[in-house]
Amino acid sequence: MELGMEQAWLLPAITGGTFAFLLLFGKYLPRGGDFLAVGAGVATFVVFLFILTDLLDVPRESLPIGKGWDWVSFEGLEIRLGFEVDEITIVMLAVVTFVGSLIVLYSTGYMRGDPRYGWFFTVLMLFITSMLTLVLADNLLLLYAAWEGVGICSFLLIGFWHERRSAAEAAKKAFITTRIGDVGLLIGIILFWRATGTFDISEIIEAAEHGEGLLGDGTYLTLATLLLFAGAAGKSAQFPLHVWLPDAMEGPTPVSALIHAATMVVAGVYLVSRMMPVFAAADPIALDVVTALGFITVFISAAIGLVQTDIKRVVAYSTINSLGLMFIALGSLSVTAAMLYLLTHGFFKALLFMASGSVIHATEEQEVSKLGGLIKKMPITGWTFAIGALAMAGLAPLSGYWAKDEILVALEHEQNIILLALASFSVFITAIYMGRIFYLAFLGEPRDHHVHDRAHESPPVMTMPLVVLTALTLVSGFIVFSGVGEALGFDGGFGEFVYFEEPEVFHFDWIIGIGSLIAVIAGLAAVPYFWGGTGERAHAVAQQFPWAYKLVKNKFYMDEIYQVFLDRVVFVLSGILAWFDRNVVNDTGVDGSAMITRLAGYRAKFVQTGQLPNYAFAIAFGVIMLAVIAFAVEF
Amino acid sequence: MNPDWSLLAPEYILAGWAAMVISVDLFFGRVRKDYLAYLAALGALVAALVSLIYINDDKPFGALLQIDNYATFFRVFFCLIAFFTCLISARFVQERVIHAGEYYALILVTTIGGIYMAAAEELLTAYIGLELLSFSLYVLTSFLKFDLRSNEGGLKYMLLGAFSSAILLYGISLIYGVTGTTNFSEIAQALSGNNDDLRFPMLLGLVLIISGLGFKVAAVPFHMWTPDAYEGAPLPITAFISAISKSAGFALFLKLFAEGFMPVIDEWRWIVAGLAATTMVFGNLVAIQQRNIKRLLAYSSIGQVGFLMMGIAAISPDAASAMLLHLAGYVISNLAVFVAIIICYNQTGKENIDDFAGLAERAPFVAMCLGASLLSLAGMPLFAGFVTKFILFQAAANQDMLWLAGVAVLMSFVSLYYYLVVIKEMYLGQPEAPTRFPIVPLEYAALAVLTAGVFFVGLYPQPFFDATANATDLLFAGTSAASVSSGPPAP
Amino acid sequence: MIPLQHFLVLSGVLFSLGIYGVLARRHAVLILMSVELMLQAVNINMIAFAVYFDPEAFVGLIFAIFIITIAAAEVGLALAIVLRIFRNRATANVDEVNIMKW
Amino acid sequence: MTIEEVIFYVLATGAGLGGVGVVLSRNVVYSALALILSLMSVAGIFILLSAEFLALVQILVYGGAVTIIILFAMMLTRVRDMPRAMNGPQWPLAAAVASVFMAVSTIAAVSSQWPGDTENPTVIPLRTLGDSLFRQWSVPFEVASLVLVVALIGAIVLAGREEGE
Repeated sequence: MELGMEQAWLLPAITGGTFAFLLLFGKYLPRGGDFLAVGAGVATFVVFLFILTDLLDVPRESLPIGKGWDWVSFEGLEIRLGFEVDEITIVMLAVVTFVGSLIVLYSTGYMRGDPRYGWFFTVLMLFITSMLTLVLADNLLLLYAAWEGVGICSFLLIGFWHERRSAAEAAKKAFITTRIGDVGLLIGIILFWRATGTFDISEIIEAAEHGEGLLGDGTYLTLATLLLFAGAAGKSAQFPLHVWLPDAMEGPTPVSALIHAATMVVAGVYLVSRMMPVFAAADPIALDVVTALGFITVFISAAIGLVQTDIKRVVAYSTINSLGLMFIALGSLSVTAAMLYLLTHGFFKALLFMASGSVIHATEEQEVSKLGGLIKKMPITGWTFAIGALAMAGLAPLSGYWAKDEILVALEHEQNIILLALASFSVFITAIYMGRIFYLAFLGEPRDHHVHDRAHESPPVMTMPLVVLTALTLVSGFIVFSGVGEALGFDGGFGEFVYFEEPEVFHFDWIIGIGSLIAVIAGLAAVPYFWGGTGERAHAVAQQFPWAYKLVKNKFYMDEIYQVFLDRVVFVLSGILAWFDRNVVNDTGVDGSAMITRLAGYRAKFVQTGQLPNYAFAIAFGVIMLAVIAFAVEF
Repeated sequence: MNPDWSLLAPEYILAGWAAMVISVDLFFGRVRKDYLAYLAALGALVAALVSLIYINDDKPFGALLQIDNYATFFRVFFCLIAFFTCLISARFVQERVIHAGEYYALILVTTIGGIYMAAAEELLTAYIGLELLSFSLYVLTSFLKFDLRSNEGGLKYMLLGAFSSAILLYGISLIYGVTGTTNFSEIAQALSGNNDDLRFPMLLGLVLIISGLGFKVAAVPFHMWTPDAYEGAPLPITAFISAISKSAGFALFLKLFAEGFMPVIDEWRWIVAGLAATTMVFGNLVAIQQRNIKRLLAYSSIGQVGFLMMGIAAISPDAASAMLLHLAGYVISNLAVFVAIIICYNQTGKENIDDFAGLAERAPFVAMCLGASLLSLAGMPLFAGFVTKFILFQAAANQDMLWLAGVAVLMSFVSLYYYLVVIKEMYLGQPEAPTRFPIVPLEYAALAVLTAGVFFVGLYPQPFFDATANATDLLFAGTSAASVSSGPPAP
Repeated sequence: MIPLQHFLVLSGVLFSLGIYGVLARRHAVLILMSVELMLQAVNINMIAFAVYFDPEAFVGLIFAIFIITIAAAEVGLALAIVLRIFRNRATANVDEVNIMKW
Repeated sequence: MTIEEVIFYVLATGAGLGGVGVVLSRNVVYSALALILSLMSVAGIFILLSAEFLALVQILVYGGAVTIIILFAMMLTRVRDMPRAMNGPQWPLAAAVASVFMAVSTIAAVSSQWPGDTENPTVIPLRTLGDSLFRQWSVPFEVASLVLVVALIGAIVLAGREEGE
């Protein structure tokens, strides 16, 4: 059997089978069966390579290719479920299978000695299965099921150490917050289904492009599209649903790297990219909303990132920042830029998380106020983190630079100069806080000698993935060039491979390119100035604007606002509902219906109890009632 | 012309096996009683396998029976119900019942009655099958001789059953008088002619037949026996009644009304729709107040009957197969629930909802399966109940029964409440004694198989849907032909 | 020959009497006897219809034979249950048998 | 009025009175006797309908077996020791329901134009009856025997005394 796109279903099948096996027999296997999980990860990557080769062989017009099965088919409802591959999918697959395998490998080191070691890999397998299904699904129903599946896995993994109250709380928060978006997504899917009678993505896109049926109604289409985006915004932690992602750092670090950086959180980006024709067909307002939320998210997260002191949380805010950038790209109709950023981000963000995980593993400390000077103790971690941070900041010629450049070019094309300037400014801030976190954690004098003494380089099973990811971070940006793409067997550069409507041949805009590079270097240069020595200059700035500092330090009070909303609105409403349930539904509805039944027996005291004659009377009474209905209908 | 007796092989196997079980019990009195359970279960399984021979057959047995896919579907279905009932009875019967041989023999004989109800092509055979089923169940319900509740349940079931079968018979006699035949398709032929003169007796006959069958399937207000018989009967028999009595009743109901009374559908559609509405409302609302798990399930099953009757009210090829699908899904989920409850009852001897407190700690697997099947009964996605209900409601809505489907959706939400109460007890309640349940492999295996079925139907219903669609395929072929052939009344 | 309606009216009367008996009587045996009355009514119907309309197939006659058979079996079985109840709680009045109720 | 009609009315009165006696009598034994009266009258009606075989079955099965069982049951349950009201307090409702049904069934019977030849019914010979019963209706016949077996088993299991009772 030729292994190709039609066999894409193999990917979730492999990990799903491993999951089932681990779930059933995991505890009887040595080491909780982690080798099976690693094997499954590698196997998916190998299958992915086959699929990629196959995809490069076929003409682009025939995509997507896949295989579907009738799930239910009867009058009025026919649903086919299937798995299919196109260019966007293949980028996601690359991230999921490759980063996924690396992280599973890394986890075997990071999670060693945990009491629920085996369970961790079991859930990880379930997560990868759901994620692959989400990516490969050719219809919205399966996509939604997988969407919820990754949500549940995320819940389980954030709360992996659920004995810790904060972890349990964070898991709950993540689940509920993303659920808010998911409800929107579900309603959106149902709206599309109502309009087209199908869940199939290609058919929906076609219907939207041609404005068939209900989708011809601009308001309907826009509403449905925005509801889809609500789901994407929840999963991808866009303002105002971003609050869960920083708290999700309570989970084990490999989980943060895999789920909350490389794969699950970009599902929203993936969904919007996949449905891009629908967004384009809808009212321009839909894309404007995407862009606007992207900008708000970028600035909020960048501002908070400046003052956070927890190394993992800074990386988390940088993730929100990156996701915002991707949505800005999508809002500017540039699937190319978004997907390129998604791909490179998958590498360097996973790298950042794993490197910070390596720090945490070694020092058991994640507050930067207790770290410092670690680069001598753990050089591999330090240098890889540095490269990751620089890529995130967007320093040429690292991959982050090229991806960010694409986004800026797209902004220039589709939007106005103000937005371009704003985006460039965000680049500057990003450079500052990424530089700051590296500076505080790895350079300078150790602040806590106790911690410093404990620090040591992590085992090779953890540093090896770091090195691999670093290499990719260094080079993966170059695929924007046509020459590199062709050398690898693609049609051309990334823009000629993944695009919306028109292939985009890469061209370098010198003004934007140099400008953003200057912003990055300026940002990085500011870091030693503000935080050098004891960091009194940074303190001075904070003192100068106390209210702003407080606002940012408290993360714009988003959590508090939600809390007030919960207390004042939700609990009050639910109290009313509970009262309604207790008094109206229960007392009147239920007891009342029992009472009506008794009345129907004419003399209550005979019918209510287990008396056989009353039962017989009920039968006779029923006969008469039926006869009454019959004659009423007849005459 | 001699009929082909080999068509009835599964029934002969069941009857012979029942006799064998009794004989083994009688002549080898010292044999372990649970072996009898396995023996009887084997018989049911053999009968189910033999029934598979007749897949895609369509042969009449005289004018009495029709061995087609419909009959085969129910043969296999009933035999499997009997199979599971025998298996899960093993421990219960060993500890609590005196006449084990007769117990298992009666289960097998009940199955025969059910099969004849489903396979019958005319009313006399159907009636006799119904009585065979009922009689066996009367006896089984009162099988715990010294349990006052069992006696009482049996007495009420029996007397009301006799009363309602008299009502049914009177209805049959009227329909016989109106049409001059008891054969379903001939009834349809006679009714499709212009018979205004006999409208009144025909309506009365219809009402009486619906009432009589309504008693069998426990539709409100003919349901009064259900909670008492459920509570009184030995637990495995409660499971058995809830599965076989209902499905056999519906098998006959559907066949009779699809083949026989289709020409006068306008007359009875509203009766059945009204019955369905009252049944689902009443059953689900009263269930909320129950404290005993058996009574809870009795009322919940009444609620389910309402949903199923909706399938008959909205009768059409789609609705019929949707109804069969929901019936199968309901029976699988319900059996799984009962298996779990029986496992607990064998351990604790208690059957109130409070007694399930903390079950998740004492028997995590049982609690998980019970939870899953209860959610399936409530119609949650992922489980059988969701898909089957969805298809059924959709079919009803397609047949201009949107209001009824609306009521059904509302009542599904109500039902979620009382199922969640049980689940809440299991997972959040404090167990009385923190001891773990011992694992009984056979019972756990039965539970696992049934729960797997719940998930399977929930995730991939297509094979089941194909089976039910095949089964109901021929039901409507006859009527359409009859109504075509009888356009203008023949001179 | 007597018109068919005569038989049908008689049958209706007997059936109604049976219904009354089932609903009003307290003793299990009496209820059972009332059910027998109802079955008699059904038999009259069946036979009358068979003789008047269906002399070739006479399904009604056959039906009546089976109804009598079933009725006899029913009486035997029901009385066994009644006896069992009587032994266990010394009453056969159905309205005193009511430990199960909601 | 023909002689047949006279016989019919006599028998119908007997059946009806018997029925009334069954449901109204204050003495259970009288009820049983009234049931016998009713059953025998119905047997006569069967003969009027030229269904002699059914009449025979009726007399043998009902007059013999069933009433005897009922009387036995009455003795065993010591009905006479309990001089309480034989009717439950539900009787007015029961009367209402019964009269409604009686009215409806009478209207149904009288108002309808029954088809076919209601004047000269054909007599069905016993031979064809038996033939048909054992050939054409073989399945119900077999199932009925199973029903009897079940009833038998049930009676033995439920009514039999156990050790220590």
